[in-house]
Amino acid sequence: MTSYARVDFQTDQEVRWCPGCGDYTILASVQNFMANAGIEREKVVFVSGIGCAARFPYYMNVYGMHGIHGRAPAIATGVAITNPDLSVWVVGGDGDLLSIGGNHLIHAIRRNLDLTILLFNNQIYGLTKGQYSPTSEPGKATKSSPAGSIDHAFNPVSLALGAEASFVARTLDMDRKHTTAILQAAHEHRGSAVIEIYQNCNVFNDKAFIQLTGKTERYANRIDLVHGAPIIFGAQKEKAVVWAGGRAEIVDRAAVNPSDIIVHDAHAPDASAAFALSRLSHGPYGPTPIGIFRSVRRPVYDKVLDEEVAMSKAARGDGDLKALVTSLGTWTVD
Amino acid sequence: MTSYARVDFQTDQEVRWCPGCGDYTILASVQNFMANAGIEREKVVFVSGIGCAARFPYYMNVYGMHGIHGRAPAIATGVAITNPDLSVWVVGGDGDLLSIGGNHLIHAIRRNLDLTILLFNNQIYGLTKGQYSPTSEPGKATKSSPAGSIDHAFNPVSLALGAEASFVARTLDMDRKHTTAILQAAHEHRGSAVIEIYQNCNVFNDKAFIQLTGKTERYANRIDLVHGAPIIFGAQKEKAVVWAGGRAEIVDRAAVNPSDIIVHDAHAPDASAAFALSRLSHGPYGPTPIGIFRSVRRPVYDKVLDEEVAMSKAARGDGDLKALVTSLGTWTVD
Amino acid sequence: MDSDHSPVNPVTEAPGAAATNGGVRVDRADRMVIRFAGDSGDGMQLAGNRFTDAAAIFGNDLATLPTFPAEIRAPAGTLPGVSSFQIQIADWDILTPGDRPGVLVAMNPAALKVHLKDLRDGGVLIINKEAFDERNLYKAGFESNPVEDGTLSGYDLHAVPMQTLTKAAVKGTGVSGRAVLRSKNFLALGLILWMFGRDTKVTEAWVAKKFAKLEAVKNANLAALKAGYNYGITTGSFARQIEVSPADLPPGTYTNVNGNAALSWGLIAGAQLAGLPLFYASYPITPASEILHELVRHRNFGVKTFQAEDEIAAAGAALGAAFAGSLSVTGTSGPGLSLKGETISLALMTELPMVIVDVQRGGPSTGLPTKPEQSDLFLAVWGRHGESPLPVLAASSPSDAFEVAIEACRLALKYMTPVILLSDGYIATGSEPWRLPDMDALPDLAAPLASGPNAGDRFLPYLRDIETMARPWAIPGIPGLEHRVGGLEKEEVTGNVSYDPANHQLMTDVRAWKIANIANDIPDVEVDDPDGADLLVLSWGSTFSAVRAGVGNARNQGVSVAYARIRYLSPFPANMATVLSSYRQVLVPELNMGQLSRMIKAEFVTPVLSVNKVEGQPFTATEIADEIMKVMGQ
Amino acid sequence: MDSDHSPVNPVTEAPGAAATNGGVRVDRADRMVIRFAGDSGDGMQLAGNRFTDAAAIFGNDLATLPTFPAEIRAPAGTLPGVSSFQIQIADWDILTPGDRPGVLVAMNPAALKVHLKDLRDGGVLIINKEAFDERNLYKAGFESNPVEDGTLSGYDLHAVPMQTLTKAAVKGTGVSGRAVLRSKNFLALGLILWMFGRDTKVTEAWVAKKFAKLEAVKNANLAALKAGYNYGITTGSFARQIEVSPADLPPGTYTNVNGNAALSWGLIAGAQLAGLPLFYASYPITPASEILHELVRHRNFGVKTFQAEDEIAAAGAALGAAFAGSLSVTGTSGPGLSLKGETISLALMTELPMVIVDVQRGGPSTGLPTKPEQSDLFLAVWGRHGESPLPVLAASSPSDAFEVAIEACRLALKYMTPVILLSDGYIATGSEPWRLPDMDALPDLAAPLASGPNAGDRFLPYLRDIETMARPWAIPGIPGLEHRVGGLEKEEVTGNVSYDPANHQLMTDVRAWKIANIANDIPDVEVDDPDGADLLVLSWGSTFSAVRAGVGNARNQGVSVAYARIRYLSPFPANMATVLSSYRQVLVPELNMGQLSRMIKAEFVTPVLSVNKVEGQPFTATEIADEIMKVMGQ
Ligand SMILES: Cc1ncc(C[n+]2csc(CCOP(=O)(O)OP(=O)(O)O)c2C)c(N)n1
Ligand SMILES: Cc1ncc(C[n+]2csc(CCOP(=O)(O)OP(=O)(O)O)c2C)c(N)n1
Ligand code: SF4
Ligand code: SF4
Ligand SMILES: [Mg+2]
Ligand SMILES: [Mg+2]
Repeated sequence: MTSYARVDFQTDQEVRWCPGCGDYTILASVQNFMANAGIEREKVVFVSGIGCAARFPYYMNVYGMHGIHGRAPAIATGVAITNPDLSVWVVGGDGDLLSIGGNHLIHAIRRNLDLTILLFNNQIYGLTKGQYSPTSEPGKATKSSPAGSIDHAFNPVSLALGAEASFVARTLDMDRKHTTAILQAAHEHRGSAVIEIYQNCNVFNDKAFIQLTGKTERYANRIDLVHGAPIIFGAQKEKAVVWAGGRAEIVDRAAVNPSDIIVHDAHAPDASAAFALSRLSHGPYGPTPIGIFRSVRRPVYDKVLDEEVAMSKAARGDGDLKALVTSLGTWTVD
Repeated sequence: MTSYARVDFQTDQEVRWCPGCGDYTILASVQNFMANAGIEREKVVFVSGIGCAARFPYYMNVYGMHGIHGRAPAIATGVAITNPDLSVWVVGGDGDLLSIGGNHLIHAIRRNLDLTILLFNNQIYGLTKGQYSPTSEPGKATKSSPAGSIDHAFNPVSLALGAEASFVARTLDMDRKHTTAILQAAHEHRGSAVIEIYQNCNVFNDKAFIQLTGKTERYANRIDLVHGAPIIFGAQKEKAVVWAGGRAEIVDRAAVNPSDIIVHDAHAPDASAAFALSRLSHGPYGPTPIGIFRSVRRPVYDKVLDEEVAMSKAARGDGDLKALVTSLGTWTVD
Repeated sequence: MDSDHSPVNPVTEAPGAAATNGGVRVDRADRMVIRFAGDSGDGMQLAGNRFTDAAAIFGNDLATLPTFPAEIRAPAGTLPGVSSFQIQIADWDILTPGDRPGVLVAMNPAALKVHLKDLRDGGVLIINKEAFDERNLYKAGFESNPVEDGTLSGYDLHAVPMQTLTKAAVKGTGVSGRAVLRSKNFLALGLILWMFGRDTKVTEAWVAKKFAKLEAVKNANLAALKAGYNYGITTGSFARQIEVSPADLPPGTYTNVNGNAALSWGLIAGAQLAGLPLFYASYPITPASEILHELVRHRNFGVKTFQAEDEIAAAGAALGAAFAGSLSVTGTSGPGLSLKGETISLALMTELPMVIVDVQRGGPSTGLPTKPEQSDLFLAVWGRHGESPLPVLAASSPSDAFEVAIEACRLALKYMTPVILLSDGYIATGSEPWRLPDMDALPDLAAPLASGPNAGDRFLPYLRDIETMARPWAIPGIPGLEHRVGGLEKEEVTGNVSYDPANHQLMTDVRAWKIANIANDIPDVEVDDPDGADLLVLSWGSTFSAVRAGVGNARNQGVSVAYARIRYLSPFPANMATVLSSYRQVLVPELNMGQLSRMIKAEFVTPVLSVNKVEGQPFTATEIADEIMKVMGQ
Repeated sequence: MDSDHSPVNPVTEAPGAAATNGGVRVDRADRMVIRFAGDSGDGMQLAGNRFTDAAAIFGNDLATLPTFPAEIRAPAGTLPGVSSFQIQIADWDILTPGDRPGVLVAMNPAALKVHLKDLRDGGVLIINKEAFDERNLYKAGFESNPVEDGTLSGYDLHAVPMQTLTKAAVKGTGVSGRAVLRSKNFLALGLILWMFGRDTKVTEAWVAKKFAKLEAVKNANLAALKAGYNYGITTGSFARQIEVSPADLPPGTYTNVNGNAALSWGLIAGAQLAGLPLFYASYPITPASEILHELVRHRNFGVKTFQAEDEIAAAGAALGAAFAGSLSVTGTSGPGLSLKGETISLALMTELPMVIVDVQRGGPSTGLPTKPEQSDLFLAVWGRHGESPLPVLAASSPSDAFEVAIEACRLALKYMTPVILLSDGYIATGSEPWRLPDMDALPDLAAPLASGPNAGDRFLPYLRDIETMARPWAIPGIPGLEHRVGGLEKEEVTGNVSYDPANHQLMTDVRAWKIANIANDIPDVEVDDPDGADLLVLSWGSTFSAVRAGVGNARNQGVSVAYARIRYLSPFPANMATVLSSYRQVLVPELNMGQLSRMIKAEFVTPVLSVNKVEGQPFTATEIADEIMKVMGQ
């Protein structure tokens, strides 16, 4: 294991987000995580699209590509397929990955490419100066929706699960410890790992996540999902989550039998329970689960393809050009 | 109500699918449904992408556009917004709507445009002569995957639910009665109604749905979802579906308490139960639910936008060009 | 550069006269370029825009050039974080925001660093003295303090303690903490207003309205504004005022408008004139987003806007809306136009009316997103698979965008075709006084709307108008007109799918002919050539203003030169060949590497001279004049 | 059209001689065009391909043209359902599949209806007599039966009871029901093999292998094949055989290959020669899909294929793979190329090697998806936003595609640039004998791979090679070469983001220079001009074979004319200007409305004559010859 400090993952480029932007905290978390985990710098590739979040690669002293808007998952797919030994990371905003890039995202998830996907959800278009995004709450007044947005929002966790995700988690920019734990788990996961990071855009959508980060609000609203642990929350852990006919329901802990409280199983083969938990909130309005919703093993696209090549070579021998061009039959003219 | 016969919905264009293709049956179902329901022809618009399925509009004597590959939901969005009084239908294959068109599909669903979306799922690319599609089962040998596909497949119902669908159903090309009932319900639904139609491509993927259509197989595998009815199936109705910790499970009916059998609630506000039912099968391998998974009311995009215009006119009066160009202040030079 | 060789005022590099006003020297100038520069957080755009309004209402002619950093808020105090706003005001019909400022306001060292090189020798330099501390000097890369080390000795320097003044002014208004200093742009603005002899009324009214709901902020800004103004009056150190008289503009009612707004209004006008609802679908992208922001505010005109999931969806929705009977528009910038090609091609095949607006920026790829360029011309004219001709128009100035937008709508509707309308970042965000046209005299726009069957009791969707070759537009909802269109080749007349070889040739020819024929329905190129020049300077788009000004300069230097602009780039106006052949030399300045030049050569097989620049900035009049002089061998 | 004016054989429209072979008349011909036509379900492509193989192995030169209906299986018996396969075989180096067939096999009335007009007067017409029933005649739109009403009197008609013969032949092989008649294409094939004096061995071997696992089908097909052959031998009615001798081709080993396969092999070869893994990303689209189908079968060459969710993803994945060190290719057809523009622009900005294959088809929009056209040239050269120059190459025949693919890889790698390679539907599916090059003599391809820091201990990703101006390619995995690239304008040398005006101009110039300079690294245009002609016929892409044949025809008629083809369309070869100026007239035939013509005019400001055709079909040699004669005033 190589030994690094955070500065080893910093570049000489000035970080150019707005002062106070949540992106700074995430950058610090990622750099620290990589340094501490001793990830070899030269094996890391960051791919992004366009947006404030998407400038991330410029600040990571690893291999990186600042791509075009929405296409990072596709670009990263090519990177991972070419070299399955690399640690490939995708960074993008809610516009980048869910609006223009939505299709590439769900297909990368479905195929289970070995990618760690950091979705910086600030529920706004930052870089283009404040239009609503696919995660903006309905009614939001923005430059492109002065009378309030009439778009219903995606729930990124639900969407990822609907797209067959093998790993989905949610964390908060401000909670660096939590972020780090999730990064660790995602990094260890083989396959597409989607991390929705609630990220504060203090310029165009300040305090969007106050219910989860506010000193007073957070106790009532933050539901920590921990694999193997009962799902309980609240300032006094007075709330619990139970099953109610195919959906998850929040109840007073005192009102239910402790054995009825859901024990979170992130490894359940069936994604239904994870999906049900994701429906507890839509955007962080009221009690909202944080943590790993789902983490299961599935064949990893780039690895399987690599094996196919190896197997084909083993079975048929290394390709021979002469044999190839004569394979349809030949005749000779003398 | 106008009185029509099926022929009123037929065009003078020769229908050009392969003999035996499931598309014929669906066409007949749709034409009959429209004639019987007395839908005014001039108010109907069919929009499609490219593919075998997507040739549908040519055969419907209504307004229609055979679009470009994958873009039908986007095109239909413009139609619906311009005139919310129209009955707008989208037709496409699994490649058209889930591969290249996946993003437009999930965004149309999320916004809840008033569209009826017919997804002809034959689990193959028909028109381009037999490559695997996003719904093809892993391992499928096709022209582009001679050694078997290594793509994990989408479950279109799960994906639609993950994308916030207000109406999702599944039906079978061969079962015209069932198809008609679903068409009726979808047509009555306000908002995006997604119907996955299992459609047999007898040329490139024959018998893909044999487990649901085969004379012997179907009894064991077809789970009919009926709102308000317990979910039981099997030749002797000997099987039932129950909740098992956040997921749906198939059990012997005799082994469970009848009150534990799920009573299907298509109108449940929470999509979790519908999602769990969608996970019972992945592609029609083994017992597979058919019918309406979910049908709930949500604001309809095109209607809300239309109201916004009306309200703005009511509040501010019809727009006046002179007032507009002088709105930033003027000065006069004489 | 000046015709009469009178002594040149260093501030304007134009002839002027000086007088005094109570001890203060008053320079008279016919034009003046002022640049506000500061950190992105310093509110320079706001100050610039407010000054623009005051100047406009006073009656100056003007042109503006805002420049933003690419980042939303680059770190405070750094070079990339600098934001600026340039305005030229004049007492005559000027055309450009000016080449080099005579007055520069620099709110911090970074702003000074970036902009000082442009300030005219002897020009007025106003700095926010207190921002020149160690930290900021370091961030801007100054090794020593330019205020003290003699760097600025060639300028008329005014080091103003803006922070102290602002703090003092806003005391008691209720703002506190970091918010206090936010008002310092109003302080600077007040000072500049005084300097140019404008009063503060127009600005006060604006502040009162804008911050009506934020009492404290309103009062702080008003206080700072007055403090700045009074600083000018009372400070002996500030012994200079500049007078630019109202311009002698043609009589009429004027407003001050930027290109994106004018273009938006043109689209609204187009829809009204056609009696159709306007549908605008877009995915946000700099510098086109403001068209969406503008249009969404005008629902009472029947405008429906749609923020799509991407550019392809926006184009698709616009096409669907066109099919359903809207006047359909989709707007974007270069990367988005690259994405819309396939859908535009379908619009062309289905022959539906649609306007595609491309507000060009620096390319390729993401390029220089906040800078203007004219490098999407090829893409617009030739950038689709298959034979895909369509009309391409370009706006040449902010106010021209209004007219060109209407014209794009007219052609789209009359000929049932997608039309591409090119603007650019310079036009989009720059503003100029616009003499309002007579709204009642705007043309009626008509489309070949079908109201019933056109062949006995049948409706044939590709039975064309014999004059325009447009097919009829049958809008869903009308019984008897049910029909299908699509992207496969269509059979003539019936519109059915056809794989017939001869039909494909025929339809390809008809589509080409339909567009080529538009040359007979558009105005000829107008050449300004008072005295039979040998050299024609031909421009398109925003380059026009620099060309007109540059030609003016050259003429002032005694050179005979003609100029014209092309608004229609496809098809070219009918007299293009004649115009080109009337000059010994044709010079084509473009903010690209020669796209129109190549198009002219391809079409008319005649040589042209190209002047090219891709620096993310418009041509200056001087550059054009210099090039003319070079060609003329002077 | 014939040089020696000997009596022309109506079947070949070429000079020939007749002999007899046991009472059967044997026509000798130097070339022969045969067309198999039937319902899509009739297996005509299979019959054509088998005949092609037999002819190739016999030693004929040949060229083929398969034509498919757009539908997978249009309703049986209808005109749109007709599928055909044309082959020209010859005893000399022919170039095209021929203009009009001398032998037509029509399996049903619809096939006859569609193809009869092309059959030469007096040509051999073989029909499946029993398919000419009421129902089929009606579906094909015949009012009366052409077999009986005299319509066919001008031809050498053979009405064969193919169904009866087939049924009889396959009896006892175990196939039954509807499957029985499936073998009738083999019956027709057997008959044609007999007619041309080929034995059935090659075909038998193929059938045995292909249907090894389907014993009954195998036997049925073999039985039908022999029955057809024997029908020729035994039937008095069939009193004609045609002999086309082996061609006098240059010595060497030949294979028969279509363009998509040859192109795929060229890509594999390119990767091998560069020592890099090949990555091919594509979204299926006619007529490019077979490249994916071909490449996926060669994993043991280290080929990784990726069927993406759409064309944009395919381009994106290819770009990512290029960044990670693959020889990256993405293939598509016109609509897909329109979609890939934005990503290609990023490849250009990041200066990564990548090949984009466009197998052109009829446009615009979905157009004529199964037909060839050359109308994506503008899109390839000029169809991206911003200033986006890149190399564009075109293959001119199926076998040429191999070489051009290698060349595209070479340029991409050497100059670190995306390269567009144009093919078309005619090249893609048509086949010709290909003399295999010496695989050991293929060039080594090299890329500027970085192995360590290039500036002290720093790695500067935009520090260019001073000769090629290529930047170094640093592949992830190597410590010390960590670097970032992206779509914003890059600072020279460092590759950092830069908004500097002068830098943008510089980088724009460098990118343009790098591509323009490739003109010095590619072969000159070679002109075939034996006797100093005044007229040059200049072609690109698949038009070349018709041009060569057409020029041959014209020369046979005594006209002096030169011809050349351009493989490099951007940049043009260095000697283009000289070549163009060496001829009084230049004729440019294209399957578009004049795109190369316009490019030449734009670049060289010299007039050219265009011959254009967009009918979904290649030029015939006759069309080219006629055009030459017209220009020459003959
Ligand atoms: C093809 C294309 N379309 C549009 C844009 C403009 N654009 C850049 S970033 C962005 C969205 C930014 O929002 P998000 O992805 O949420 O990132 P954030 O800035 O909020 O971090 C848009 C619309 C672009 N660069 N390219
Ligand atoms: C932009 C573009 N890419 C690719 C194609 C080629 N194409 C046509 S249909 C199709 C997929 C067909 O599959 P599906 O949508 O499942 O429809 P089906 O034919 O099975 O009904 C493809 C890839 C195209 N027409 N346009
Ligand atoms: S605009 Fe918002 S998301 Fe972007 S850098 Fe600023 S605070 Fe961060
Ligand atoms: S290919 Fe398949 S889906 Fe297409 S028409 Fe034929 S049977 Fe139907
Ligand atoms: Mg965002
Ligand atoms: Mg399909």
